[in-house]
Amino acid sequence: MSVKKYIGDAWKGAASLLKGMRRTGYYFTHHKEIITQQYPDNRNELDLPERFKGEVVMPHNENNEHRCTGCQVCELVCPNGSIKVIFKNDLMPDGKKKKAIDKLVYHLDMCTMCNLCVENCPSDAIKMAQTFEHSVFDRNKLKKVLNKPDSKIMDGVE
Amino acid sequence: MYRETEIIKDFSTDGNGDMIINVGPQHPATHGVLHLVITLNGETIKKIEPHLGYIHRSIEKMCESLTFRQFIYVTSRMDYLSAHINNHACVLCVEQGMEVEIPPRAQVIRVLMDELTRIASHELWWGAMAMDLGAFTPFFHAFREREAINDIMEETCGARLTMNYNVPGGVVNDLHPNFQKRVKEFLELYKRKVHEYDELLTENVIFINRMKGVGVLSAADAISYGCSGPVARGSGVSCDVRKIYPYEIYDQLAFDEVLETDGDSLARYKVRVKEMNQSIKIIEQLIDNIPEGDFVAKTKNVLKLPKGEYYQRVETARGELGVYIISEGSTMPYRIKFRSPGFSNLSVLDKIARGGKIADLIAMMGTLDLVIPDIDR
Amino acid sequence: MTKEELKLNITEWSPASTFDEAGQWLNINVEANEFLPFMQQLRHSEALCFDYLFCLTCVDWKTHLTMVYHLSSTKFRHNVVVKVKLDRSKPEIETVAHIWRTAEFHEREVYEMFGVHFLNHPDLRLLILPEGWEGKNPLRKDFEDPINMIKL
Amino acid sequence: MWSFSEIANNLHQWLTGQFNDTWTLIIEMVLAGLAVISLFAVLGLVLVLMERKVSAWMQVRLGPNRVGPKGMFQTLADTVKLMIKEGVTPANADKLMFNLAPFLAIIVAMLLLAPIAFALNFQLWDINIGIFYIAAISSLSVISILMAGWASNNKYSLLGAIRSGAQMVSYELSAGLSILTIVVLVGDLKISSIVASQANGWWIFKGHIPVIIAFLTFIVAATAETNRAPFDMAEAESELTAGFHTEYSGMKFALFFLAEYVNVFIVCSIGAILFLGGPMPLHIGNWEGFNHVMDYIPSSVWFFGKTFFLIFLIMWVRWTFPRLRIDQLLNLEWKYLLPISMINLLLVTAIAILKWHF
Amino acid sequence: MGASSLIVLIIAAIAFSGIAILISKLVLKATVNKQKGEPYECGVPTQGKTWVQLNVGYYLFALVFLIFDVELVFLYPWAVVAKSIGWIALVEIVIFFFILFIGFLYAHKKGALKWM
Repeated sequence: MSVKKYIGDAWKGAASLLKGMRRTGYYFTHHKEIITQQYPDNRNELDLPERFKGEVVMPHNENNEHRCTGCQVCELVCPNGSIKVIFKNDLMPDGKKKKAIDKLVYHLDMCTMCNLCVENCPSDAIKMAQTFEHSVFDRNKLKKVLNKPDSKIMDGVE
Repeated sequence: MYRETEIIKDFSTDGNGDMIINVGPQHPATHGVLHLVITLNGETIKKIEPHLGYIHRSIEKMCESLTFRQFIYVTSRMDYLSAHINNHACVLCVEQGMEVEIPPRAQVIRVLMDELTRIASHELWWGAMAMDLGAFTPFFHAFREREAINDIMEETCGARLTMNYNVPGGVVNDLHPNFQKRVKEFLELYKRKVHEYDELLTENVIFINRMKGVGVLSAADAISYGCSGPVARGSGVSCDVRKIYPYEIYDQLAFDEVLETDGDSLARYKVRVKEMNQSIKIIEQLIDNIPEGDFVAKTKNVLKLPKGEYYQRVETARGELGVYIISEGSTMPYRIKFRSPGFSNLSVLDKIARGGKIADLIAMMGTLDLVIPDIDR
Repeated sequence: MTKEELKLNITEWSPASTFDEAGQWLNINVEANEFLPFMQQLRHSEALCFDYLFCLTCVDWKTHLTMVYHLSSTKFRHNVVVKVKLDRSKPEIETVAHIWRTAEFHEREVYEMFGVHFLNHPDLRLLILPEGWEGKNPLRKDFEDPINMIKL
Repeated sequence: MWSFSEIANNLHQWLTGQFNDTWTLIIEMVLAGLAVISLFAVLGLVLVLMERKVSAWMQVRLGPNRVGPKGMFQTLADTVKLMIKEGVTPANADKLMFNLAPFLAIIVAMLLLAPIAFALNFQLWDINIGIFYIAAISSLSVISILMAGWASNNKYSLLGAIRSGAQMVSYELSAGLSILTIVVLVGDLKISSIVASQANGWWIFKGHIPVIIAFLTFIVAATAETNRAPFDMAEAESELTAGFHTEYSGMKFALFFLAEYVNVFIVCSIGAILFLGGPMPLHIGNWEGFNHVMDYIPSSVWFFGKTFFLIFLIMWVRWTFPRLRIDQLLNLEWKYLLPISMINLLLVTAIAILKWHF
Repeated sequence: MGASSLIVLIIAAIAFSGIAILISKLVLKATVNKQKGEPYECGVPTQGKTWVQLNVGYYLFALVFLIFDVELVFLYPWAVVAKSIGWIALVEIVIFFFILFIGFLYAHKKGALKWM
């Protein structure tokens, strides 16, 4: 190893190190480059894109009515079996019995947000919500019933 | 999980200074639950034995009971860093049997998303590898750019990591109106920041010394061990599926297959860094030329693949992913096999790590870019 | 080489093998007893040079098992699929781990998932399944796991 | 102008007026003990916070900002957390050694405080072999690491301890040689005379390029001596999970942590004393007005300012570079630093004999 | 304060760490279980002995260091008086370093400075 090469190596190495230090030094002094978001503080300003897939929800109107007919397409199409439809028999005004959903059970813990249920729903009864704070202490709390208690099917939805 | 009796029989520490040490499943450098049983002499590695299966979900078995529309979404969880490309392989394989014309717009969208995913994956790899080597700062800098990609993904696909954007025949929904603007912003950001990567790592003398000549993999070994992706290309094996067996519109695009001939960790590192630039090149070509038209082809609601065998290979961020579907003519695959790049790339670890130091192992694992769910499937 | 050329070449030195051209690649059915020399010829023949084993798997057809080898050549870029029928009750086949090193891990995977015994394999042990795994091989069609499997 | 030394003198006079000699001594000892303990605690808190803020700003983050104004009390919260954690002793560990090691680490760090000049004429013990004392005591700190690593009965710890053994003994050489350059120039080992010799200018300015080289060597060696990245072989969290203190938890871990930071402070203060004049203010030639203004700043401020500047330098290095491999680390020492500092010492000797320095 | 400060410092160090550990002992009630006593090895029980005979390479480093460190100690008194002695001191130390350097080269050639 010649002396020239030895010194050259040492110098080149030191120069490359100084370059890296210049870069970090730049960020140390330029606080405007900081990209951190103060998450729980900025909850109100957070805007999630409208396509964000957070969880499956079933919209209800003001009369506590939903659009689910209980056709079970979502249950069939789900890759993970995270939707279960439980039926009951509604008594219609004319005395006939009509099949309607009792509970639409949704297992958020099994859901992969693939959107297949929403796409395949013939009556647009379910949609994806823009929520993302799903953490709970008990896994059972992730098992959700989508239709509200005593809710009914909307008129005109077949 | 481990074979206690066997190992103690084989390598009892009878005064030769050998030490059996477990790296993983809970180790900061394995990035997942990879378990390596390492025989050490001093600091020198004598043997590495991977033990897998900590997160094996048997996706192949799961897919046998899912329809052709459903099984695609399970595969996002294999190599979660290139989830979109996994899905892409699956839909391509299904489309082979469907004989359906994919609209050009859908093809371009898919390729754009593929390349964005590839950049995001390499970005994460870059940061995580630097962190393994002890430099923490690059990790955060890499995440800054990766976050921009994730935001684009979130806006268009509705999710940040496992996008589930592909469906047989095209993509789920059209591009977001903001897409082009956002991607251009990202390109600008990337170009402004990319020289920092060189300053922080690529030119750093410590980094070069850590990587150079470490874990040398010869071209013949790379082929024999079935390596693919940047691992094989670092050894000078031309294996880019996008070039050799082009799918979608890759044959119409101008980009180079990055090849390095040294076969050491530094070569693998350089391949990935240059690959990011190639992906940028592809995105630049496409972003202003997205054709108008449908984003999804009309397909039957219930998909049935004709009886036969279908194999589709794509280039993920880690290498060649193969999807092998055997259909019996029903709505579900009879048997499905995923040839994951990580599995073959992992098998080479023992070969290249022998004789190296334990610190070299970190560099090698970093440049092999192991994603454990991809290996375990 | 095209499918036809490959077929001609292979028929020359292995007349017993049968072909199936339905898929995108040439499928060759080989008997288990002449499997190893066949594979060696594929790998070492100058004109074929199948040096890249990119997929190795097994299919359970309920009556028998089929080993499927997807081979490719990095030199000529042609592909071929080799299939070997195995007895389901006592599946045994010669290993190819010394021809293509990647087969070592893939064969270990097939060994635990399908129960295929690879003769002369350098290190045939469980890779993915936990030590002391008892019971059936998970990827066989008759495998049921009442606890972990989700039935739709 | 008030200064530490005046306060100390006044206190001493007041105490001698009140009590007899023995009691004065005892009270002074207690006060000194309390002072160093509080210095220790404050240093730990401040340095950890500083490290976290520096690293955050370099990594385009904000850093701790929740506990207290601007996250000032974050380290206090961390301390409380570490305090209420259980200190587990592994079942197969060598219990005596295992529990003794953190004490030893703290004792070594504490002993090193003795000859440091925190202000002009303010030292606990102005020993006449001050520099030699520091070199001797600081080499003890490797023993605590070796003890901790070996006693843990953990393979990672053992590897970390052995690595750190080889590393620290190696770097002691170039650290010693770079210290010697100043000793040659001053001709005394006493800290106070080293400080006094820089009244007309700091050695880094007075001593030409060789002293600057010695200074850089010292910084590198000091980083390695204190086991900090990029020389943190003993911890190397991505290779050895946590190295020699893998098995330590709770307060015992906190003591190692604290000792590390105090060691950083000590080597930086030694660097400041040797090369940057310690508590001496900055004087430039004949600029009377400027020198006067500089004199007005208390000497302790000068000392802490210089020390913290060096600490910042070490942190800057830590958060920029990847870790070296152990053989490269030793190569750097034996192939580069040691020959360079040996030749450098000869050059400095020539300069000193020729009286070329200012 | 003089040499008595050493006693103060040692007592302060022991008191400081002792009190800190004592407080943490008092604050919490430790539970006992078997897993806690196991050494951490990434969540897998340790295999084989930890205290094995290590490679002699580690020992060589210590030996080489010992030689150099003793020489370094000799340098301290020299450094103090070097300036007053003058050129003789420089000549002397060059000879000293030369001998040391030959030893260093020998160790290097023998591979003692190669990490095993």
